[in-house]
Amino acid sequence: MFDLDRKKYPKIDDGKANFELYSHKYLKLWHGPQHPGVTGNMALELTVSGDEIIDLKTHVGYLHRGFEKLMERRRFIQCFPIVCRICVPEPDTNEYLFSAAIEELAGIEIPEKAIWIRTLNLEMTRLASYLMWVGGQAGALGLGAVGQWAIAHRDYVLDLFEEMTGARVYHMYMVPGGVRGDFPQGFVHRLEAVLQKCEKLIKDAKIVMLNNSVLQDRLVGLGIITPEMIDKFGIVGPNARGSGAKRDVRKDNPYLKYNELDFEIVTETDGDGFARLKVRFREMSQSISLIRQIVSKMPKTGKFHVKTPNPLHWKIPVGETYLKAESTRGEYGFYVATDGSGFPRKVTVRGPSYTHAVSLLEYLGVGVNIADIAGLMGSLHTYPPEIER
Amino acid sequence: MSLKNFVAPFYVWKRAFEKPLTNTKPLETRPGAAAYRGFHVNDIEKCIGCGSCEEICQNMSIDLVPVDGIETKDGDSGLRPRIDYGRCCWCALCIDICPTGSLNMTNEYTWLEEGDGDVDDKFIFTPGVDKKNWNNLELGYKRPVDYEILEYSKIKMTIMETAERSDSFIEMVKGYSKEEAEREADRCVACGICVATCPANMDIPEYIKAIREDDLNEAVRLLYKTNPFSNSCGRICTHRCEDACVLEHRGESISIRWLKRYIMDNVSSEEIKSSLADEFTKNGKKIAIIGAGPGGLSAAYYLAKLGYSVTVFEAKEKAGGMLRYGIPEYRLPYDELDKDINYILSLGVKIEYNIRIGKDKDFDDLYKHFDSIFFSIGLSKPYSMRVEGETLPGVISGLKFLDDVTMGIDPKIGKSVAVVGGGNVAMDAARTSKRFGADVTVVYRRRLEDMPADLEEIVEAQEENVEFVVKAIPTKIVENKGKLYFSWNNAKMVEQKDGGRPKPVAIEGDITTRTFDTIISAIGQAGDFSFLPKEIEEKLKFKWGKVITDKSRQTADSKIFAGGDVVNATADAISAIEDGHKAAIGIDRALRKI
Amino acid sequence: MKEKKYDILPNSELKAEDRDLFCDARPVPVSKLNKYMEKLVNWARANSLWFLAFGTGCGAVEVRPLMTARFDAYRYGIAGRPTPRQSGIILIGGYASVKTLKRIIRSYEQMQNPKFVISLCSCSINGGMYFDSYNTINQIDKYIPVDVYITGCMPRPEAIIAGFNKLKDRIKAGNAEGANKYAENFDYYKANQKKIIKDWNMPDYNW
Amino acid sequence: MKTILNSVKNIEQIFGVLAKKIQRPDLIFITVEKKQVLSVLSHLRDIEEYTHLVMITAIDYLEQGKFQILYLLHNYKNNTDLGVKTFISREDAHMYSAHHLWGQVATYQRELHEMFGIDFPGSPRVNENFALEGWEGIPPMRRDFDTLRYSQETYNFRKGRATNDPKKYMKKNLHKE
Repeated sequence: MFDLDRKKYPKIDDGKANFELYSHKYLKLWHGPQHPGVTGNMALELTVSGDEIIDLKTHVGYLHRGFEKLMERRRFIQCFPIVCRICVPEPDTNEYLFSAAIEELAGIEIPEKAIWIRTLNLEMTRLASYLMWVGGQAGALGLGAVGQWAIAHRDYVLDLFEEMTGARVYHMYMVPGGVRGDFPQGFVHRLEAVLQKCEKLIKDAKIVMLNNSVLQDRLVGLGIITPEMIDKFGIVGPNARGSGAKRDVRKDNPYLKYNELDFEIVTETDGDGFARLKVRFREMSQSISLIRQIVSKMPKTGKFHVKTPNPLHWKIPVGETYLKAESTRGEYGFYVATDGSGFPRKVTVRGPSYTHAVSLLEYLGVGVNIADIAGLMGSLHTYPPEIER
Repeated sequence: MSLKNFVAPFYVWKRAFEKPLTNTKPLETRPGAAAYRGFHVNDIEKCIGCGSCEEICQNMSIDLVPVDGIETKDGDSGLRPRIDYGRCCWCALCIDICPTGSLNMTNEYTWLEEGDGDVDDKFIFTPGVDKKNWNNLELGYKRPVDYEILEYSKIKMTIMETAERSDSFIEMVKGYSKEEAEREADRCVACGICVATCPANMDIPEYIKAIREDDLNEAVRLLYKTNPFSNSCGRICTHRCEDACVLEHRGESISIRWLKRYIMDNVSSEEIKSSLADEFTKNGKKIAIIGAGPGGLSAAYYLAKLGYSVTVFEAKEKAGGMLRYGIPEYRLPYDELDKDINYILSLGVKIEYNIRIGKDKDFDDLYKHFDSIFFSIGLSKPYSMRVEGETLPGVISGLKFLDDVTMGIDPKIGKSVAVVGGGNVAMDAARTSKRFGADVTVVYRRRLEDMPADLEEIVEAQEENVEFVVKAIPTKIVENKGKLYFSWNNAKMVEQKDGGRPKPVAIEGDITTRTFDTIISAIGQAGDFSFLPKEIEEKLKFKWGKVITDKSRQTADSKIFAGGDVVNATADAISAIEDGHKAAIGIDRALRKI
Repeated sequence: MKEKKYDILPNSELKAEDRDLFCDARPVPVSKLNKYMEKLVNWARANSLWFLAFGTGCGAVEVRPLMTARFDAYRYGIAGRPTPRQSGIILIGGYASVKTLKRIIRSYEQMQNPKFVISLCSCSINGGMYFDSYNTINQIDKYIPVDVYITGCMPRPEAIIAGFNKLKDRIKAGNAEGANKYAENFDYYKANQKKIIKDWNMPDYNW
Repeated sequence: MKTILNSVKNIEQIFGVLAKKIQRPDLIFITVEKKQVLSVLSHLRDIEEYTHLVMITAIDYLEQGKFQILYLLHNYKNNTDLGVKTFISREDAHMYSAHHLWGQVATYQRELHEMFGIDFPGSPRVNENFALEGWEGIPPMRRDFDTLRYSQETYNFRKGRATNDPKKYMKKNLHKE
């Protein structure tokens, strides 16, 4: 339906392009795993003709640790430290989804305050993850300075996390039953200070990036996702919203406290890398506004944790569920099945990058200039560890 | 391309005039946040080596290792956690679960090692033992207040209301329901610290696990492995295991005793029989046992299982010893005791009632006709108060009083009763008197906290309106017109110079006299060894009125074994049961000569 | 000069046509220069710690802040390089899956002498939280020689800088001999590596 | 607007449903026969507006000798999730390929083939490696594969570590026989 004009490309058998590499018309190039332009640790096997990519294969598995297998032999409480490792820059979504799935299966209701803290945590991590992404996207397109700013500002958010949860990167804060601690004193003021810094940064970065003619030239028209492709490839999150799809789990299937917060789904209609950049910039600002709303609406006192059965021999009856949340890359889902024993029967993680970085990137990458492939990867916002788990 | 888009990137230069974000050089040492999950510290004095941290660690990064200077003792395994930082993920689950609260984290985060040689001995340390530069840091992750992943309070046991129970002999403790028992069993961390403290070494974590898994038949098997009196122990055991429980350090221990009772309450005699399925072949050897108390019958049970023909000689008309005659019915109903005894009898154990050795039958007779003798006769000779007037008709001994009540003889007590003593017998006597409608006063030499009786007995007695007079040394009893005038000298506690427990010393002239109808003396009792023939009594060794035995409960005469209150210092049912079990194994070994 | 004789590498896993592309001489330990020269050289080496920007595991996420405005490791002569040919240090970012280990070895061997290895995170010391995973190795020093270990999950940027400083000290003291150790115990390392990596379609040593 | 219950009812009438579980008002799992799966998926996608394939995953029910394959679909019109499950035999593990329905299916099937050893004849590149490289032996996500044992046999563990069970240790030290 929307296959490219493949006349100038080689024949495809069984999904594989047939190249005569010794014809000297084609060259095989490895982009990664050891390449600064690749986010995380993955590889693209490019076949190029001149500097145009005519075939692209994604190689993943460099970070494969077999989480789903490891969780089968860990008790329910022992899984929560491990799930956050599935996505390094945005661990809290995993923590939330796993805890919430366990709570649903075990029939536990968590206190009001814990729900609010979780919501706040998710928005903060969204901000941190977007800041890291801005750095990556700008760096991939030669704007090193924005990367410096963004990562340094992300560090301020990490400082907040450190104060709140006790760790910088892997927070391990949300446990089945609530969260592991209350706010420290004066946290809200420090949060506000960081938000103001970030607002300033977003303003600056917008000027530098959105009004930048070089960047515009490179991103406009790069990796166009048409509306028909969205369902065909299962595209979610900002990548879908950049093509005009009004889809956001926070609105569609509200979880935690998102139905009490005031925000609109951000969409752009161009469907190219530049539109996605704009979507993400607007979502960063939105995230800041959400954090402020959460802080003002949050109850000041109350319990933050409800007691769960003894974790050493906690058994959960047979059941299965699927829970999802909106991460920075889109719909993030946990499918958890239990079999009445003290261990999960199966946990499957649905990372949005799974489709974005493999089938979609393999499709979009064809026809792109070699120099732009890092920018394309950036604009799809892929994190390899959630592909291979 | 508009000019604006061309110029915009140079906006970056604006930052050149701002204060840099950079931390100063040399890099300022930025300590971790106040609740940072950094390196571990352990207060090894507080730690008891329960291994909960090891159990919950998903990385298998914690080992329990012996540490110099830490002795294994009751309630402390003598092991301490050693952490492998080649495994740790700093999730702090070990800190959350630590039942004593000894394990914590600091906000230190830098530990470097040079990579020469093997890495095998690097990044592995015992917190609190090995010297580390973060040992004295204050900040760091501690388990937040209000955040507990273990349940530290007991499931409340339903106990009969005070008003209802103080004149009734119906069992006052109702027992757990299935749901309550499972919830209580769920609190257990299965560390096994309690096992060594239990005199009988019962497999406590395992039978609690069986309750959780609702496999009561397995639980019964586990109970009978070390204790054939589980039904009774589930009610009246002194439960020293609960004092050793790890949860006791920050909350309330597991109600191990009630859980045992729950098991026995919920299996019928037939189920016990079928789940134990005791099978044995007779080996033709004969054993005599003197005294059908918990010690004697426990020995009888295990000997019968080993194939011996066992004959038990009992002076009284029913079996059970102190469990029947010493413990009132509201604590241990006779039906429940009979359930235990009947199972033992069903294995072919013979009991000859109303035979008092030394009187109705000669000890020498047994010595000649049986391959081995085990005696567990209990303490039946009450101590004298050594006060004037203690032989008066209204003054009776606690043991005699409880005996009479059990046998259905009217104990003939009056409206007001004084009980002298602070042990369990005194409590039982006081509360039993209460149930006969008397006003009861307990008179004790020392303070309330010095009383050897179980705390809950004292509390329950207080609830039942038993009056306690403490620091009172009885001086004399005078009878006048059917009333007893009981005088005691008020005392003060004097600290001992050698650090011994404080001693009551009479305050000169401070004497209180009150009138009572009956005075029950329950200040302790001694063993009565008059049944032993002279030459044997000389052969056996005694110390402080107790028989000295070796580990297998063998006395100085290789054919005679002894156990129960006449041997052990603790003088409670569970110790007697253990003595019976050990003696059975000892007798078997001695007779089979292995 | 008389030509030194090297043992010949088998390169047996390579296709015949590829075998010509790679050198088949074994690596040799580099002998020290004279005392003062060596000191001077070590001083220079210690102040240009260029590491390979290869995020092998999750520990690499803390390298990113290290290189940006707040910690600004460039001040200390620490810089990330995109290619192994320009780098002197390889950072092992925690766990290494079997697939990544192959790339680590290849990158390490491609690096020029003097070269050093810094291992981040607990995973590379004894498996960390993936000790029971079927796809991650447990002890990195069985496959390449490590000069400095930094524990933590993950180590903070400050700890990483401290690790670099430790390496600096080692280099200055002339103790960072990882590359020589690799050359001396070449067969040991190769045997361990080949035990893990099943499809070994790369040269035995990759200059 | 169609509700999820309507859609499930339609599936029941047209194809037949072996089991149904309403987990939440917006999440239902249905089990259908193996040979019906592709028809059910097409029907859901084209007629019931379950246009978004969320994921495909499998569970190894070793005890029953079965694999469960789950296709999770999402409907953006009424924002509901519908899980379509089917069971296939463990010995002869193969499933019909659905790669023509969605673009990402081939990747999922490649992963399932590698991790569970379930074959999807006709799926593009299904035999290629996905996350593993040079894997030998039983596929790792199968239940009978013991990952700890594999790790102990294949990779090095730190030497010199030994632990004590408090219960046994105390028995040994306090109750010497």
